[in-house]
Amino acid sequence: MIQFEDVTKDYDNQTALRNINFFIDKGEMVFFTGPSGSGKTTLLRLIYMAEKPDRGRISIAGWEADSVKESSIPFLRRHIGIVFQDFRLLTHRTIFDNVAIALRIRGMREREIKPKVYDALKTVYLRHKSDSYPLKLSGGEQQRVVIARAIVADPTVILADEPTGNLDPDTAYGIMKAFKTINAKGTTVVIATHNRELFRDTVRRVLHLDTGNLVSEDLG
Amino acid sequence: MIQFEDVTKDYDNQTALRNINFFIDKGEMVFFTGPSGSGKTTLLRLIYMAEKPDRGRISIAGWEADSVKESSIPFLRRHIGIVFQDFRLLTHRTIFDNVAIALRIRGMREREIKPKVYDALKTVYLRHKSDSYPLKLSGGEQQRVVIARAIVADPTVILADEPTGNLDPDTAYGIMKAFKTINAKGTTVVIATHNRELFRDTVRRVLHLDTGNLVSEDLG
Amino acid sequence: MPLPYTVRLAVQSLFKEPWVNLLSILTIGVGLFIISLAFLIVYNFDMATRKLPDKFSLNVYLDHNLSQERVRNIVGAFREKDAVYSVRHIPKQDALEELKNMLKDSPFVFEGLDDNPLPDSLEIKLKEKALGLETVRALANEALNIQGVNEVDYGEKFLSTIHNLKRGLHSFGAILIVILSAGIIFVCYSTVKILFYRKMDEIETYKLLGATKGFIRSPFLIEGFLIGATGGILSLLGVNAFYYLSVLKLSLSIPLFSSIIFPAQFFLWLPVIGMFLGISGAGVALGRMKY
Amino acid sequence: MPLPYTVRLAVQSLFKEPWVNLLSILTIGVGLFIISLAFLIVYNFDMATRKLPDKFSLNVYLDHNLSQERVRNIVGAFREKDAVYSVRHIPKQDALEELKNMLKDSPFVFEGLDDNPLPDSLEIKLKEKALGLETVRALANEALNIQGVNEVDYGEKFLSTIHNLKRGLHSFGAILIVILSAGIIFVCYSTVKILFYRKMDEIETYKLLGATKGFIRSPFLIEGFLIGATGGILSLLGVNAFYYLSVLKLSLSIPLFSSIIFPAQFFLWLPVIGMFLGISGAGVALGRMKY
Ligand SMILES: Nc1ncnc2c1ncn2[C@@H]1O[C@H](COP(=O)(O)OP(=O)(O)OP(=O)(O)O)[C@@H](O)[C@H]1O
Ligand SMILES: Nc1ncnc2c1ncn2[C@@H]1O[C@H](COP(=O)(O)OP(=O)(O)OP(=O)(O)O)[C@@H](O)[C@H]1O
Ligand SMILES: [Mg+2]
Ligand SMILES: [Mg+2]
Repeated sequence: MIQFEDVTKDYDNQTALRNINFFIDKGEMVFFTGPSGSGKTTLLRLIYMAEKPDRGRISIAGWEADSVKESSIPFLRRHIGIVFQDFRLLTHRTIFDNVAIALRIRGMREREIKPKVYDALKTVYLRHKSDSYPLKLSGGEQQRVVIARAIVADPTVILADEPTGNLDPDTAYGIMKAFKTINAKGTTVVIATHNRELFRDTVRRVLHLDTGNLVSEDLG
Repeated sequence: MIQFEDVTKDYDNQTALRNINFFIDKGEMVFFTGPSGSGKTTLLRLIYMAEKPDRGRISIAGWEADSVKESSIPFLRRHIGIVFQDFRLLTHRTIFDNVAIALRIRGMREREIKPKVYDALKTVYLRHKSDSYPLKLSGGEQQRVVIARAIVADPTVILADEPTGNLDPDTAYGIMKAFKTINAKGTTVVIATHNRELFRDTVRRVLHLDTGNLVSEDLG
Repeated sequence: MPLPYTVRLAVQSLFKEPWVNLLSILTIGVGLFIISLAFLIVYNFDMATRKLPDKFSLNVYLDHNLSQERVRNIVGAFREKDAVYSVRHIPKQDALEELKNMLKDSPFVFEGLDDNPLPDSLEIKLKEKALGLETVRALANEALNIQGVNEVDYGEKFLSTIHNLKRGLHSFGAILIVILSAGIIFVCYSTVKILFYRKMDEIETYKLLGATKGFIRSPFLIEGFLIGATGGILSLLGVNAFYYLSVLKLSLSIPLFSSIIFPAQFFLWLPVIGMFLGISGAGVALGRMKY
Repeated sequence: MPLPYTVRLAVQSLFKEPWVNLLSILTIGVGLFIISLAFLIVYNFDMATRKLPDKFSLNVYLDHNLSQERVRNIVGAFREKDAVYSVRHIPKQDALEELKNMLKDSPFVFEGLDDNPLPDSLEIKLKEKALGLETVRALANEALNIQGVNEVDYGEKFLSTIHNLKRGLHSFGAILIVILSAGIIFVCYSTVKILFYRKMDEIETYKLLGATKGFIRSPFLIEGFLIGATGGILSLLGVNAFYYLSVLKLSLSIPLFSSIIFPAQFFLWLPVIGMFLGISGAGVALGRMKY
């Protein structure tokens, strides 16, 4: 499903990832963890091809990073639901529209969009906020809208970057339960986080990053 | 220093805070905690007078919320260092400028600004990123810039809203140590968070909010 | 590409960014309005000078006492020339009448006059296309070589002034139209750029969510189209207002204005031109944008 | 309020938002340029008609065979009138010479002429301020009542056309200047609004960090000032380019252009005017903005 072979990514004056190797199978639930600035977000950006690797091979569900055409990247991304660390909500659109945009981009008809959006909002306990605007929500509520947008289109892969940074333990637990349910249906789930509570009592793989290196892997 | 008497704050269609009473003395370190949407950010916004209470009395270092003139609010805010939950970094300015703006607004001369900014950046382990831009930093690095901007002007009060949401435990510990050092020098520190690790082994007060109500207080 | 949704996006955006859009629409409207005025001036000048052949004539004075026969020959010779539209023979009696008529305010001039001192003359009108300064000058020289022709008279100075004015106006109009059209394209271009930069963040989000280039671009093209077309309609209204105010109202006090010709059928193209310029601007701006 | 830093902010912002600013500067430049052209046309027309008194004259034809004494009296009567600038007596011999000169292409007109059939006449020039249609008409009527005056002749039609054209041009120019000035203020206004809205977020951050209104507003005022001034300088360059191109170059082929008067001292005010309009626009925009 997701394969990294000797991947290195450099920014202007620093190496963000160095010789990374791993393989994530379809239906797995994987956590990436590591200190601030260790390269977790960069790794996820490589997966949804917002960045190109400087060296090495990346293969995502059959698409190769070094041969993929610019014009087919949108279609790759339609298989992926992303929880961005910096939210990326559209501030001038309602919560409903913010979630619906993921379906509209795919050309879905309005009639089918409505029930799906309300379902996703219910999963993150925000059904009652659907007519509100992002800047009128609390930090944790905004984060949950991002999660709803990531899951609404039933993607093949979910990439969640620090999805509970603004959530209290109880809410975080609810969100994790939802991810597990989705994972149980066959969706691959990849989560970058430093909240150890999230994976303390879960059957999963944890990969540890430190300043760009994959330092250890922990199964349990 | 900070006094709330029967404070109620309503938004369009919901009550964010209900009959809140508390007093924070000069030099205290206080934590507000509570689930997502319980009103922590709203409470801090009332302190720095970005919102007015609908009922009740708020007094901040002698300024009364219901009688303060619009034109003197800037001078109140110059006594407060704020860590915003949504960062509020200036994306088109360097990290240095982002921190320096807090001093420039106060009319400080460039010659004095430089050493102070570098000091603050050192405190959050980001001295080496001073010429970078916010969007080139990782989420945790951005959050630390916000913290540096809040402490750079030696404010009388520091208000930190979820200051470690994007930080790994080790970095979070370092930041908390810095807050404690500053607090020890007499600065009042108010932190809103749901990361219980932050205050587990600290001498402090913890106030619990739930859906707008102050439900319990915990000293230790 | 789900067109209806992108159209909705474009229209919403028009109303969400009222200032940029109003600014662009007004600028385009005024630009096209000024182009129209320039066109109106050039057009009217052309129309006015097109009637010139009716008014312009070459006067050929014949020798005294030519035979009827000879006069008829000379008339015939002129009629055969390519540039000539009509030849009128003015007998000297008629010429005297005309002169008396012209000087009727001072009839005393003719008080002592017994004999008709005037010669026969020919009034030659030219075809429109032959009304250049060179052609007329050549014709005059030819005429002087015909036996029996005494003198040829034509408004050389008048003709060359008209000629030069026409040339000047034409180049002036052309320059104005080119500059302002470029200006309008630039306005659309920078409007789209402004809107685009302002939405950079939103666009990046769309892209990361899997939107195609078409989905992202079409709202901007539609916006350029709408801005250009609205500007064009505005200038059409402006031109019509100008027509009713100045041509119809002002002509009451200033008769000169009443002779202005208003080619309505040309101005109906203004919205189409605006639309075209709007899309061009947007297209150029999008083409040069990396995303 | 630390002025140097806000100035730096304003200048930086000018370069960070090149498209809005370029758009505004060009629009203002073109607007002021067109205002200048309108002014140039009105000004030149006024200057041309100011020379009119030299060219315009009232011709008074006297009765035949008046005594020298009587003629001198009549001349004196005219000289006393307020509106009259000068009176020239043209003896009938001179008039005949003049007529012969005018008709020198057809000398045969005078072939049979023994006697001078012309009367004495007076050529009356008027003072500039008296050159209205009504004044002239009144004077002509008065003149006809003087004994010994036979006929009065003046270019009524010419005078009224000039008069009307002048009125039309003046109102046209005034309307154009008012509309375009309002347009320029609007451009500055909406530019500042655009920049302001785009920076809304940044401004909110400044405010939350403790910035005063002055700190936030001054960069916008400075920007309005710079945009307006730059637009003004641009239009000044444009006017000068226009002058050198059309007046100096075109006048070689079209002599009409060489008589254009170019009041350079007025145009030097363009940058100041632009600056003033720019600050006004920014001020209005800021005044109406809540933050
Ligand atoms: N666009 C960029 N240009 C330059 N450097 C970058 C860029 N993006 C990230 N970096 C740098 O690369 C390193 C890794 O960043 P990344 O965002 O992957 O870290 P992270 O593990 O997600 O950290 P965090 O937990 O704080 O979000 C950081 O030091 C960061 O400053
Ligand atoms: N500007 C606003 N307009 C309307 N409702 C608002 C506004 N700001 C906050 N709210 C609502 O008020 C409630 C309290 O919000 P607040 O931001 O204070 O919560 P919080 O405790 O900071 O939550 P979190 O931990 O998720 O940041 C939330 O339900 C939120 O939706
Ligand atoms: Mg990250
Ligand atoms: Mg909050």
